[in-house]
Amino acid sequence: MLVQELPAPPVITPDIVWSALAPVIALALGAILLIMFRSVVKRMPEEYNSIATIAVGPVTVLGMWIVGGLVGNDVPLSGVRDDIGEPLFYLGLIAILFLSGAFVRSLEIGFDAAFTVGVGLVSFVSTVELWSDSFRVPVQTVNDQGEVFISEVGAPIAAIGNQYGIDGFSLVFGGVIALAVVLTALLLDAYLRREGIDGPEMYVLLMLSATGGVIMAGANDLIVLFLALETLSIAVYVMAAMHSRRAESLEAGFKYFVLGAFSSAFLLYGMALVYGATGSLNLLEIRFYLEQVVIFDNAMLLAGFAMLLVGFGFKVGAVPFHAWTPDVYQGAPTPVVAFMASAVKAAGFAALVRVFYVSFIDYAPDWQPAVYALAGLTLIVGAVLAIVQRDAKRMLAYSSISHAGFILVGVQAASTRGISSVVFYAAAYTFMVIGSFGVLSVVSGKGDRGTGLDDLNGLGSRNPGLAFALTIFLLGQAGVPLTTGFVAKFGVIGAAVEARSFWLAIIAMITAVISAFLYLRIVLSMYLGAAAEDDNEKIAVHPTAVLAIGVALALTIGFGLVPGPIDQLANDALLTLVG
Amino acid sequence: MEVSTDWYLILSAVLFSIGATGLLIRRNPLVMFMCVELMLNAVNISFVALGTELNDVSGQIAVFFVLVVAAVEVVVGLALVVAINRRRRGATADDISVLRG
Amino acid sequence: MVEAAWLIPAFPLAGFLLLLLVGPKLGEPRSGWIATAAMGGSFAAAVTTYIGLLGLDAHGDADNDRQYVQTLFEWVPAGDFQVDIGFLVDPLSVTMTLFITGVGALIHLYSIGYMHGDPKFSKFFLYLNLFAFSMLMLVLGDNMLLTFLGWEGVGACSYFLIAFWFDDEANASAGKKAFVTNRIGDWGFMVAMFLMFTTIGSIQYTDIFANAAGISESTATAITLLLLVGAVGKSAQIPLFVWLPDAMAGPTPVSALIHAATMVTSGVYLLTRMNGVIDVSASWAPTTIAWVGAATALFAATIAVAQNDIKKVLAYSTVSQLGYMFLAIGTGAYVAAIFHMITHAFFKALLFLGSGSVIHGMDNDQDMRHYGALRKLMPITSATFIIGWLAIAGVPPFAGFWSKDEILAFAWEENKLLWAVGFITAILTAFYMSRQVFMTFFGRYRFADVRAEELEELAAMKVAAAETAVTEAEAGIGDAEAAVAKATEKLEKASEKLVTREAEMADADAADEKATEKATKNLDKARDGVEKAQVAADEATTAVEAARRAVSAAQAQVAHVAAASMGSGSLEFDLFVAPDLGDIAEEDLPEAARARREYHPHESPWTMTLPLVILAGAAIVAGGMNLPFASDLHFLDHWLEPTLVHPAHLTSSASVKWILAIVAVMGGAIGIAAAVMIYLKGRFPASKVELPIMAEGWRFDESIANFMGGPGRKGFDLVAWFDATFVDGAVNGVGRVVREGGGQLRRLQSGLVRSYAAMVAIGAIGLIIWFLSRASF
Amino acid sequence: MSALLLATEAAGNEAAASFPVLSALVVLPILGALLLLLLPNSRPEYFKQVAFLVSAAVGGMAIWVLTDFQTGVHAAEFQLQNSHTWIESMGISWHLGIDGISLWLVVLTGLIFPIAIIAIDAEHEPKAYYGWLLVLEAGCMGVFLALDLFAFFVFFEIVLVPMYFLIGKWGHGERAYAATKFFIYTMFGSALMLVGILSLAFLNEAETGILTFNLVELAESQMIATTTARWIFLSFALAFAVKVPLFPVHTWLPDAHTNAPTAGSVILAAVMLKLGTYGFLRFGVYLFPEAAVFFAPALVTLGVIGIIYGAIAATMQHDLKRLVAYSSVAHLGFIVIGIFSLNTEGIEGGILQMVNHGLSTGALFLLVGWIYDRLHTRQISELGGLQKPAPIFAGVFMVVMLSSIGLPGLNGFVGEFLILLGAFSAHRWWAVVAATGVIIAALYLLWAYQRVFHGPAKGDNAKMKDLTLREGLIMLPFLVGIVFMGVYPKPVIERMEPAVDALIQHVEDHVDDFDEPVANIGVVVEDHSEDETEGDH
Repeated sequence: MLVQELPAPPVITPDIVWSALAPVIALALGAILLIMFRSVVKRMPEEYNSIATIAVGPVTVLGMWIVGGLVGNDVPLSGVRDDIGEPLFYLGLIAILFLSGAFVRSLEIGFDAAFTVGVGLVSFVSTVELWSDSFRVPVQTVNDQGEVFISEVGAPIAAIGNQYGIDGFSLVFGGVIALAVVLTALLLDAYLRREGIDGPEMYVLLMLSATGGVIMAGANDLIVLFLALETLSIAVYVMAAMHSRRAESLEAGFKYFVLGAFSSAFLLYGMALVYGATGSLNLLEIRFYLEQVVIFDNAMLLAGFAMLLVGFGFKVGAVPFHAWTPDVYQGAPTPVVAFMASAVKAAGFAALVRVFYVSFIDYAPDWQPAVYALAGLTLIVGAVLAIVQRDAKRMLAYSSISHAGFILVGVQAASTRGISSVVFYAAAYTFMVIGSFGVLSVVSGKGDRGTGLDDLNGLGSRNPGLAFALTIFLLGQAGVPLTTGFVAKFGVIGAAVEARSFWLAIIAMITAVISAFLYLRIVLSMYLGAAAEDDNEKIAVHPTAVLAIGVALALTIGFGLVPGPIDQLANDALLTLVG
Repeated sequence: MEVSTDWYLILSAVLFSIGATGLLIRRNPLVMFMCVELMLNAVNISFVALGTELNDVSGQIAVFFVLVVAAVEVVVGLALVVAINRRRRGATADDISVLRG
Repeated sequence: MVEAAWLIPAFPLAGFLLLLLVGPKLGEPRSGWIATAAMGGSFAAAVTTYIGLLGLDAHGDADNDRQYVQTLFEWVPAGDFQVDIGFLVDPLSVTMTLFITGVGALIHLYSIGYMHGDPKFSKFFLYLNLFAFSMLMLVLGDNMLLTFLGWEGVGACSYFLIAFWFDDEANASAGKKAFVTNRIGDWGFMVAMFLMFTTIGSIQYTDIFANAAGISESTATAITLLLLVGAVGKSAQIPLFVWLPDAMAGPTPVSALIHAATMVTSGVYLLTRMNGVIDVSASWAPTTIAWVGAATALFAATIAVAQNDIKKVLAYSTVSQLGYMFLAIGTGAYVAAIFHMITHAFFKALLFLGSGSVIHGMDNDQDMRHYGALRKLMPITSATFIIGWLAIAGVPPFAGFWSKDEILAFAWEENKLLWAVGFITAILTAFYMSRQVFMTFFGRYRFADVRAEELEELAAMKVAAAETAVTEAEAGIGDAEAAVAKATEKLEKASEKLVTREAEMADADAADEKATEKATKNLDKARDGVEKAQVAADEATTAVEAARRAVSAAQAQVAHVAAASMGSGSLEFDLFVAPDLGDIAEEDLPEAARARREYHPHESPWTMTLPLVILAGAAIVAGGMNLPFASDLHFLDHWLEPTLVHPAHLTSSASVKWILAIVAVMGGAIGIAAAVMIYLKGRFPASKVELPIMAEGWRFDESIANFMGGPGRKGFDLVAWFDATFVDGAVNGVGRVVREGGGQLRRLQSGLVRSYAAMVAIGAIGLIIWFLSRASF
Repeated sequence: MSALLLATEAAGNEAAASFPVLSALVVLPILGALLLLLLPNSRPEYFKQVAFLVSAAVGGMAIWVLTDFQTGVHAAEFQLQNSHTWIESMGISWHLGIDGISLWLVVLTGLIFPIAIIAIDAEHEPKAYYGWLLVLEAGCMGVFLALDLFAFFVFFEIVLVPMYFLIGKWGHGERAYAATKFFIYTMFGSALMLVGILSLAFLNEAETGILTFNLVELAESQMIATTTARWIFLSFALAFAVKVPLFPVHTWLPDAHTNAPTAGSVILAAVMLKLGTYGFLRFGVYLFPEAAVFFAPALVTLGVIGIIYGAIAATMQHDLKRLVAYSSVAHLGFIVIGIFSLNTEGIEGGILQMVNHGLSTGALFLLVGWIYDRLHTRQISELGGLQKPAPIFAGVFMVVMLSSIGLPGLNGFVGEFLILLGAFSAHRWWAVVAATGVIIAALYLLWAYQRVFHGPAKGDNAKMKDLTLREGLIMLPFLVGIVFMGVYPKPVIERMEPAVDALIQHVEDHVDDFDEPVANIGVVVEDHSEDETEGDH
């Protein structure tokens, strides 16, 4: 029929909950502000620069406070509202501001980095506030004995109509990505200084891609998802190629870009097909449609699944869409790699899980085996290829492939436990991998030359602290208990077993053993390998890097010992139908 | 004869495949980018066709976004090509293979 | 009174602990006296217990007459398996304790003298006490496990004591061999215990006595055979006897105590203890025991005949006598076995101690060929030794006669063939023991003889000298012949000159007389030259002949010396004629030989001789324990009766018994007579009877050793190799395979972006195919 | 059998009030390690003292637990429990408890560690060395005390790390190879156990609706289908078999032992190998009675092979440490057959033997280590005649060796005998074969002793230093234990017996056609089962 005959559909302007957008806005706004400011002020005089840098500290604190307050309950200064006006409170406030400034100063951090860290923190805090004050609402339940229980449940918020929403899942991923931004920024500062790359672009791109990531986690519409994903990816393409004096960096960027664009075309095609099959691009509408309607001719839909899987599979680096990973990870600047391996991967999984769990859950029997196969392949190829590498960065690249395999094991479970295990794994892996690449970026020296295994020789004596940290991160990735890595593996294997995918679980554990061998190789070279004469000198570590690695270490061990809280978080981080 | 939606879909599929094949067989980075563009626009055809059949506007809307994204990608891609060419004249995609194994 | 039982092992244990703590400080001889005192106390306790046991009612119900169980504490209470540290006091165990402690005490006393001056004096007594303790636990234990504790304990102690002088690898190996061989037997004992427990649910002797009758025949047979394995190990029967001869490496008191009197008899004790089980076993089981015993007895006796080491003879004799005891058990004559065990304990201990005394007196020389005529030099030793000899040779009225006679009687009733074997063994026993006595105490005093090996080295020296003479002479020949050659050459030249001169002479006749004179002169000169050359030639030839003579003379000398040394080699076996030193001068004898001529064999100190005397006394009268004449003279029979299920009694008529006894005596006489003929009178050469194959123990031990060292060791090596190559190789192999796989997969990662894209495309196609395969069209 | 469950709860409640001594056993070493981390590098001599004091304190607490332990009927229950939620959503809790089975292993661990620490000084980097040792102690304690499968697995895995570093950093020879092999091999074993644990928990949840990793609850519910349970048991068995180590997955042990530092070998032999056998008993048999009964013959067979094979391999070794390592393979084989005889004698013998092996082999490794310190070689061929210069050393070695050979009156015998007795009731012919292992044991140990201590002393061996007073004092506890447990094992046995009986009762309750294979007591009948014992009529 002809379009003209149709009644013009009414234009619906979505109602927007600004507070729910705070994390996104913070990142995006931060990026824009930074680029505008730095394009106006090319370079500040030294003293102003340092003052501005120090100022970032207090400003961040205030920002966190105000934004957090706004988000939490539409009143600034949440939590301490009653105390306002009391002198003691102001004294405390001043003290905090002063201390934050002093802290920033002690970090010897550059302005751009400090700014980015601040933005990341604000985004993170607002996420936390969203979680605790808006998303989690107390409900009263009365059991048959008549006892009254107050328990909290997640109340999803439709941020922009039914296009973008907030639920536990997106919040946790948002928080993780925000933290990843913070840590990456800290690493970048030391790195760029060493490599003599100045200019804010790296940070701007960092924040932009993070924005994309956060939106991906909460996108409720395939097109929104696509846009977010492209925002994320394109920014990262550029970041990978940023170290333009290094041919490897350019190559990495090029490869990543070509293949990325290629795969996103598949993704888009998949979206188109799904759209064609279900008549909607909105995840919820798709779900309802699939729930209510039995499609007799579902070839188009299933083909769409396939294409979508290709796209997401590429983002998370699943075999056979993984080929870019080692090359890009090896070539790109190490802190950027840290970001890719953590935030980008996490966002990818967030999107994958959201799409397949929210919309296509009724077709689980169809896509589960495919994911099963992908997971198996990914695990094996990642582990087996990792142990034959000579370059630590490349090794970790392959190991990150096999970790993607582990997360896929959780995904294929197609159960709530699957979701929470994926959340936990993604979060845990984020910090372990940032930590490992952080250490690498410190020890690899100028131009990332020293990333070979032999360059790590004698690290144990050259810098015990770094060696210890890297050891913990590696053991964590190997799944040794009392680290988050173990609990994460425990979770995904549990999900797989619960879904009766015993063989996949067994494959996963065996590959875990294989890759343990590679982590041990790195540890061995650190402690047993004799250091070459020339590089016997102690390695000086920039405070920012120390901070980043320290935080990652603390999180890895801390939540390894007491996984309860994060596990609880992961269990509350369920996908809920928004809007 | 009456051209049904399927024709459009088939056309888009064909274009998409052509684009993909092109990216696989051509060495010149620029041509490869064009192939990606071709693929994206092939998808656009599907969107439009499907939107029309479903009598749903979001299909057409999607196309706009896709075009934007495509444009952005080209920008980044060209920048990369330029940077690479600055280091090495007339480098083909296959020359860029230092990282391997 | 019987409550004193726990004191019996307590004393030696206390002695052991005391020596363990302060032994080295006490040093010699105090630690020796302490150990001896401990044994004395133990003996006293044993006697007390004995008296107490006599006090117990001998005619109560079958279970508990003359039986007292003293439980100290629970040892291993695990589930149904309950075992105590407790003592079973009954006639059998008390009999054992009595002679163990008695003989033990004497040997302790003896050792004080024997071990005099040894750096590890106190350690020796430490071990002895520990041994005594273990042995007493063995016999007193009220359950198989405790017996087993003693069983392995004595094994360990014998290991310590055999390897006491461990500097010599041979001693160390001997100790190890003893322990390991015993372990083989212990295996049988252990399995027997398991079977016993799983069958009647207990290994308490009292329970076993009570329930033995109910054990099924097959089980009983199995237990019997397993116990036999154990006994065979401990009591050195075929095929596990190989360790006992080697065990002689230990100090002689050890050989006397452990390897003659006590430990080696524990196999006999065990089988007697278990007579109830043997009783219900299949009839062929005891027969097996009997034949093992008989075979061992004969086999060992033949070997003993050809031994030259005084202790080796006794060792094989012990094996042989133990064979008798097994024979007795096999024929159901438990009392006879115990009887012979006791008498044997006395006279064999006596013999060993005597030999020890001899060795001690003979400067630690153990080769009987170097003895002879010692009875004057060591009167007490020889007197006592001879008593022991008569006892073992079965000469009435000495102890050995009675016990052996009884065994033979039982054998006769069981199976004539068994009796025959026993009888032949008896003859051999008498023979080799007489041989030992004669070689040691009678005949010619050979200690001072120059030994064959010494003569040989002397001869060797001479031969060497002569041969050098030969070579020199031959050199002379060479010179002389050279001289001859020169001389003949000169002669020819001269004669040529003569010819020319004569020619000149002829020409000159035609010339004037002046020329003639000149020619004549020349001619004369030439003639003189010829004569001189002639003389020189003759001298040279004579010189050559002289040299030739010298050579032949020297060679004759060599031959002579060689012949002489040959002769001295054969001297070795000649007990009667001192070696002919020929033209060997006194002073060029080797140092050792001359030292021996100075050496004077001496009698041992009283600490050593006193035990000899006491034991000799026992060896004479011990037969009185069980006299065959009248049933009320069967003291031992009556005494041991309560511990036996079916006490065996001889059924043959008195006349048969008398005949058997007489025949036995005749046998002994034959053996002795033969020995007299060969070793005292020298009518036949000893080499006729002492076959080398016998001397090598029928190569039994040797072949076992060869097997162990050859195929056995190879097998073990094979296992080790298998472990390293396959079991471990598999592990490393897996690793290698994984790496290889990685290396192959790596090729895919070509670095070409288009190939990556191709992978993506392929993956996409794969997924699409999968999904479409599930699609419905 | 839910009586046990109730009892445990009761015990748990009453214990909850008092001081959580079991948690302290695990946590204190960790705190000690952290303390070491904080100590200044300027005063290295402190490290050893601190480490020793901490481990000694742990040992003291272990003794306290021993005295606190209620004998009699209560010994069957898990005592002194304390339990805190760990991961709520998965029903995982930090749940520790002790019973007659774990009691002695805890005591052993508590005593071995201080000795291992005081006996040998770190060759270098003392801080890290002692720190790792303490972490190792915490891990071992945790395994023996854990009553929650998650906690158990955590400890079971975590012990790999310190041992890996001890071998890798302070070892000799092929240490890198040995350490990696040790880590990978044992991790491979436990990898599948993780799948097993999770399967067990979730399948149980599917049946009961409760997701729990509580050992007792899982063991009591027994909801899982037979075949599934067998598969899961296999996954556990593999992990334990590697740890034990059972033939044919034993080859990591010789390498690890040979290259480990002395303290490492001591602990590896004395404590860590027991993790496997203990696991078999506590988790294999208790959780999967049916599967345990089903696979018992197979495992017993492997055990028997291990006994003979290990002994033979030991005979042929040239390195003293390697020899002792292979002897461990044989001894552990005994323990396994004891456990899978599934009767009181066998299991009690097995537990006893765990302790005995800890004492004797631990002491052996210590002595070998001291020989190495003195003469800098472990090659048997290069040693010899040491008894002359060092008689006391030789004497101590002899006693320890005899206990390892299983001489009655010393501890080794009681265990071995009970094991073989139990095995004989259950699997007659295997026991008969296994008993021959005793012979070979005597062969290789005495041979080694002869080659090392007897004969004339070569070269510097003649000047070897005898046992010092300090070393003597270190050896004393071993010797006392060896003699005491040989002469009067009753107190040890009676404390474990109720728990063992309860376990066997548990098996009998949950396996239909299974009764404890025992001797027929007292009344004797003409049993024809004997008829095949002698096939000759």
